[in-house]
Amino acid sequence: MSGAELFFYVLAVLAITSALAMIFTPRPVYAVLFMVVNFVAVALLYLQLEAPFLAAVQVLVYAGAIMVLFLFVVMLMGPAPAPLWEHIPAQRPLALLFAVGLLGALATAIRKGAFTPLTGTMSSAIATAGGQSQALAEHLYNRYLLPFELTSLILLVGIVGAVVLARLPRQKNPTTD
Amino acid sequence: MNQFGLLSAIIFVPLLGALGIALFVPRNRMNWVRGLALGTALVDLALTIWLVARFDPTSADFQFVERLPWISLFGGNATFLYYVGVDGISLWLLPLTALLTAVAILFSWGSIQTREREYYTLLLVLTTGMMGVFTALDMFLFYIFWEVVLIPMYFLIGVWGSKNRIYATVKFVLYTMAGSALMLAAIITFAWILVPFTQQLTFDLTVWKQAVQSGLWEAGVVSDRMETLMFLAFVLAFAIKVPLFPFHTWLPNAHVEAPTAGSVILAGVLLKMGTYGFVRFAMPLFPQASQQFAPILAGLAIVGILYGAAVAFAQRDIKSLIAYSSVSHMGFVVLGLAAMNPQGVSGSLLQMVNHGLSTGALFLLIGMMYDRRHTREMSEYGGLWKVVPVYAIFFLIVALSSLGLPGLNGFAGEFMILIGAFRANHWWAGLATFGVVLGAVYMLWLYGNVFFGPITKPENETLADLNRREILALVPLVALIILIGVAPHMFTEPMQPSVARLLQEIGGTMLTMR
Amino acid sequence: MATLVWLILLIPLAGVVANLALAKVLPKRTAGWLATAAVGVSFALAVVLFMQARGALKEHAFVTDPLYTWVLIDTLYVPIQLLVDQLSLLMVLVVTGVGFLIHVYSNGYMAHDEGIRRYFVYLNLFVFSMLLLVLGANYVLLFTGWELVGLCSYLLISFWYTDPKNAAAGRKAFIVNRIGDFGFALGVFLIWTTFGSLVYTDVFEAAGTATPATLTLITLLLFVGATGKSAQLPLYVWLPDAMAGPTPVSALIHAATMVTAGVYMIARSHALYAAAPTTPLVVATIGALTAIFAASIAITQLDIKKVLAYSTVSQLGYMFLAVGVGAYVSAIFHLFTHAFFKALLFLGSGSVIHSMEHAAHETGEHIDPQDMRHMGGLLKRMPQTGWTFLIGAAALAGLPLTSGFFSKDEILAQTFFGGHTLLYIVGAVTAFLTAFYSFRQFFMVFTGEPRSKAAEHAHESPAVMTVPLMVLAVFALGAGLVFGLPLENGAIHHWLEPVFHDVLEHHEGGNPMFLLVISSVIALAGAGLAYAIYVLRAADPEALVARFAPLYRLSYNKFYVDELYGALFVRPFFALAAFLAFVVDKLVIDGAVNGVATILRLGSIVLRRLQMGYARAYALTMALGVLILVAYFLSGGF
Amino acid sequence: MPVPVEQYLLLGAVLFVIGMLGVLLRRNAIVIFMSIELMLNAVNLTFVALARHLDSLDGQVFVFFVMTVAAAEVAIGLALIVAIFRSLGTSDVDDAHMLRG
Repeated sequence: MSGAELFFYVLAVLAITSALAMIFTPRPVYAVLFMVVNFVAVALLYLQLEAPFLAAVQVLVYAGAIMVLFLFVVMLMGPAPAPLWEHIPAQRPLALLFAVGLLGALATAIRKGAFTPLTGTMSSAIATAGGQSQALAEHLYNRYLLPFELTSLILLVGIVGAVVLARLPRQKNPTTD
Repeated sequence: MNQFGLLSAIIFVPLLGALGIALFVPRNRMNWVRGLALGTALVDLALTIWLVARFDPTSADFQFVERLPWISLFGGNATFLYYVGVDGISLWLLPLTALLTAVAILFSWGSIQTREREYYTLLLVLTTGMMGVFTALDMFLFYIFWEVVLIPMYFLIGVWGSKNRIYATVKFVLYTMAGSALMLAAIITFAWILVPFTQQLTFDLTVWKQAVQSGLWEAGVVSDRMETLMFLAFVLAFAIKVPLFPFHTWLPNAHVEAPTAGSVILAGVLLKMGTYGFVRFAMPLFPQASQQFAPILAGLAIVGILYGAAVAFAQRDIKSLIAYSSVSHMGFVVLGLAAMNPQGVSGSLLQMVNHGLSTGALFLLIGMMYDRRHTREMSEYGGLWKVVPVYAIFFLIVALSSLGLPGLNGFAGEFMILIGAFRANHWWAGLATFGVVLGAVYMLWLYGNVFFGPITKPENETLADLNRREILALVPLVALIILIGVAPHMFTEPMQPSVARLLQEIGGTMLTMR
Repeated sequence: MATLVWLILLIPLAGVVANLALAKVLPKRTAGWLATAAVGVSFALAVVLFMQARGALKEHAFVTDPLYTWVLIDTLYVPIQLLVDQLSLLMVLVVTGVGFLIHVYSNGYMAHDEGIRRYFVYLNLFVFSMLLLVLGANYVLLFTGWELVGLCSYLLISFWYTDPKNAAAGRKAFIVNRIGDFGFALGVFLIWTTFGSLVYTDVFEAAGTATPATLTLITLLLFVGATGKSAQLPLYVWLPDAMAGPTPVSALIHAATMVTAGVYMIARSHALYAAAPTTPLVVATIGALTAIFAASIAITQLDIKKVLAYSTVSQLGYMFLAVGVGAYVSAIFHLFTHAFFKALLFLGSGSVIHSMEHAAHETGEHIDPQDMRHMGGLLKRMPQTGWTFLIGAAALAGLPLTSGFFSKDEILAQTFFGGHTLLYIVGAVTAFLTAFYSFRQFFMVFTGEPRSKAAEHAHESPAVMTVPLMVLAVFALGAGLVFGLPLENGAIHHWLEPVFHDVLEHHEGGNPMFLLVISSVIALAGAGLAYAIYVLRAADPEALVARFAPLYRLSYNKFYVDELYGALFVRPFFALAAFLAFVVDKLVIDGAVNGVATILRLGSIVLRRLQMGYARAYALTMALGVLILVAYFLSGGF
Repeated sequence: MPVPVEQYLLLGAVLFVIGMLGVLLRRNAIVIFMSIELMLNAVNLTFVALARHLDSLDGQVFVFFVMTVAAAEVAIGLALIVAIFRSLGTSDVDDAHMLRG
């Protein structure tokens, strides 16, 4: 087993374990923390996949900013003991069944896909651009300029939406007394 | 000829006006809303009149054509065009639409008090939809406009209507949609069938017609049954809109519940979309099928003529009576089309305009009285002539036009239709002519009950006669009613080349008799 | 000449427009004189035209150039153009001449009516429409005038609209006419498909080319229209009710002009009728039957106008008898004289009603001013009206040397010599009844003692009403002598000869004098019988009524035809309409539509159970969907 | 020896299915939301892996966009959850079932 493989398997086990823990822990705060673990593991895998920029963004945005948001909300709402019973008929068995089925289907699909073994590292574009992040940047600012700019709009709308939704309802008649 | 984009202006000026009203008029400036709405309609009317003035009456081709690629999918293998144009068949429907819109808006000034901004916005959007329907030459574009018309009408009836408005408007929309969904299926099927010939998915009406003319149906690519089914899908959509017996029951509900302007537009323009669809699409695209089904259509039309008239007579609600009279009158239009000869088709095209004017004016008049008395029951009136003589005279002229008195427009259209129908089949005309008799029965019944006799209700003794604004709304309609009646040739002449080409395309009775 | 014709036609229309436009400016009385002036000018121009045309029209009819094209679609060509020939010119003279007199008269009769302006607008519109009817050079213009006069008739019958009975009478007139027009329109359509044109000259030239069956059908269909407009069996029922209108209207529209349009139409289309094999006999038979039928009703009526109404129906029957037997000139001659004496009688009765009304108002009596039982002895109180009425009655009765005598006798003679003996006998019996009821009317109204206070206090109408009576009386008395002599060869025959030269036949071998004597005897006998019963009281009318009670009731109730039509057509139609509206439409057709909706709703009641409202349950379904999609792609389905 | 791309894809699939299970089984709105994030991440992983495999940066660009959208989505989503919590007083998604047919 090579170092790369070892690295991968350790992280894979970590990611899967933390994911399972996340969905099964009864307390939302733990769930958030397990999720951070999961995201960091995935970020490390990005590094291995020669995507250092994305790895950094993953850690910064997801594990950093977004998780903090989640934590805030969890704290705001306080502990909510989840009932253990399931009242939608057959929800649990069917969910498991579908999950297993989907996993099987996806695995079969991956098996069937004839992937030629990797030859080396990502080459051409990176070489000409002088580095991984530079290459990504060039890609983003040339070919994907318009979608990139549109994301700013999405974020803006997101901000406005969040403000509007989270704001307390306006008083009906603030001046009457 | 097309560089000015006149048609686009006609189609989209109302939409611009609607945007202006919806977005830019400040609150509490309802006078601006009304003024802007009327101004927009008048500009549109002026544009349509300019269109008529510049129309070349000797040409059978589409004029003022604008043809631009609009949506291109699958690497150019599917094209949707922005393709509009006018020929003799659609020519008069544009000024009719613009005029009725303007009149409806002018009337609404005194009648609509709630949510005026939304009301006028919807009316103008509706106008854009109707103009689009009458000019679109790309089937997909046509379908879009066809459905666009439904939405404002849905709200106009549903929001500003009277007691049973929700039932009426839902029925109207669902019934129409049921038909047009089938039409959409037929449109897409047609486009698919053409793919092997055109190498792409196209909705261009001229391409479709060329394909039909060069023997699409004879080529054996589709079975006769398929052709028939597609034809029937088109016909059903149009028959519901006309409405042809027995698909008419949405009409009385919609008319009775709609606000006056809604009724005016509904009767005056929307119904014509159905007959226009027949003559523009169903007939030239399916020549054999339309020949084959002409007797059935004529039969339904005749049943509708007689049935509508008889049922109208039994109504006690004035709007309901006029609604059923529309069933009867639109039956004449379909009959003329089914006759498939120049007289019948020209008569139908003229009668579409006539019915728009007469029935539009009738609904307007009823709306004026409704605003005063808030009832549509015939028994609530009686002896009105004494109180409101000017109103009575207007009503008389319009009622006479509706019952087909010579010298007024209704006669001109009915005469051509009936003579065309007679040429096609003596029995058709024989039965349909009896509908003219019944037309006099229910119209005079209505007129007598409302205007003659003693005044039975004390409320009626103090009614105010028409004011200047109302007279202003009625005068153009009545003037046209008389003008078309006295000189219909002015209006039928520009149609002739297009009608001739249409008949050539469908293989109708074209040759002169002797 | 063309300008003149157009002016004659359009000046009455200008009168309509002027009166409408100046409604706010002109005083009401002036409106009447304006309308009168319009018709007067029209009449004067018609006289000028007549003078000009006398020489010019000898051979050919004069057709104006088309003013414009009414419609031109493929082979359907209808120009707006007028036809002047001896026939239409004669009609124009009658319409404008009698029309003018009646306009003058109306100024007196309607002086105190608040609707006088409306009245004269209608009247002018009527004159225009009638002129269009007679002058139009094709069947569409004829039909246009035909329907427009019907409209005016409708408006004028229901002129006093506050009484629902008048409104109903107007409606009845219009609808019954429409039923006739239904046939007429089909006839016009058939003419077009047969001959390819609607213009008179084209059609008549080609008349011989059509098959006899087609011609029969065409002429019968046109005749259906004529039975409506000219009140023949079985569509005459509207005319008696039409008396609800003002009396001058009855004189102008429902006696002198409009109702004769059917006769004019057949005379105009004589080329078709002469060529059609069976129709003339049908026309003649219907005419004769109508004549005797209406006369038998007229003898028992008590309403002064109803008597005249039925007599009009009866006289129109004579005219149809005449055109039926091919005596077109005689028919037009009778139309011509009838216009004078019947207008005279109606105006005279109007004068009586007018003064009875005023008198009843003064004396405070509540009586029907039209009921002859309340009259009597009016000759002394209203001498001008009375004597002119007598002249009219004599002409109607056909007393020798009056105008009616010549024209009616000519019809009977032509019938007899045409070999239609049976029809002749019917006509002769009718003549007897006519003489009887016209003098019965005269005696009941004008002689004996007044039978009410109102009749005692009645006094003569103003000159504006009596002068037209005198003018008409002159014509009613002298028109036959001046235009009808020598027999069958008088001025009117010469005048009309060019129009009918193709169908004119002279019956040889009979002696008209012999028939003339018979006619005179019949007329005098009828008048004498009336004199005996109503003046000499040789037999008590009441006793006669009692003896022939069933017959009397039948006649008095107009053979229950209105009731019969009500039971056969009107009420079934009401019931059918209600059935269609409330059962077929609401329950069956709309029921089917709503039924579809109901079925869908029921289905949705079942299906909506699937919507549990739990987002996770929906997510589960989505998962299933994803699974299925993946599995589908995996199995190589795409 | 580098790890075969199949392994990465398989890992992505497993994480995706776990996320799906979380959505289907949990009732706490926040946990469900986190599970959705997990699913997005799983897909991101496959994108990156395939980008590497195909020697193309487009996959990475997609991941970048997914992250941006996810960020916006989290902001809105959490705001919605808070709003629902305010009005219903619960974060249990099964308590919001007014759309029941």
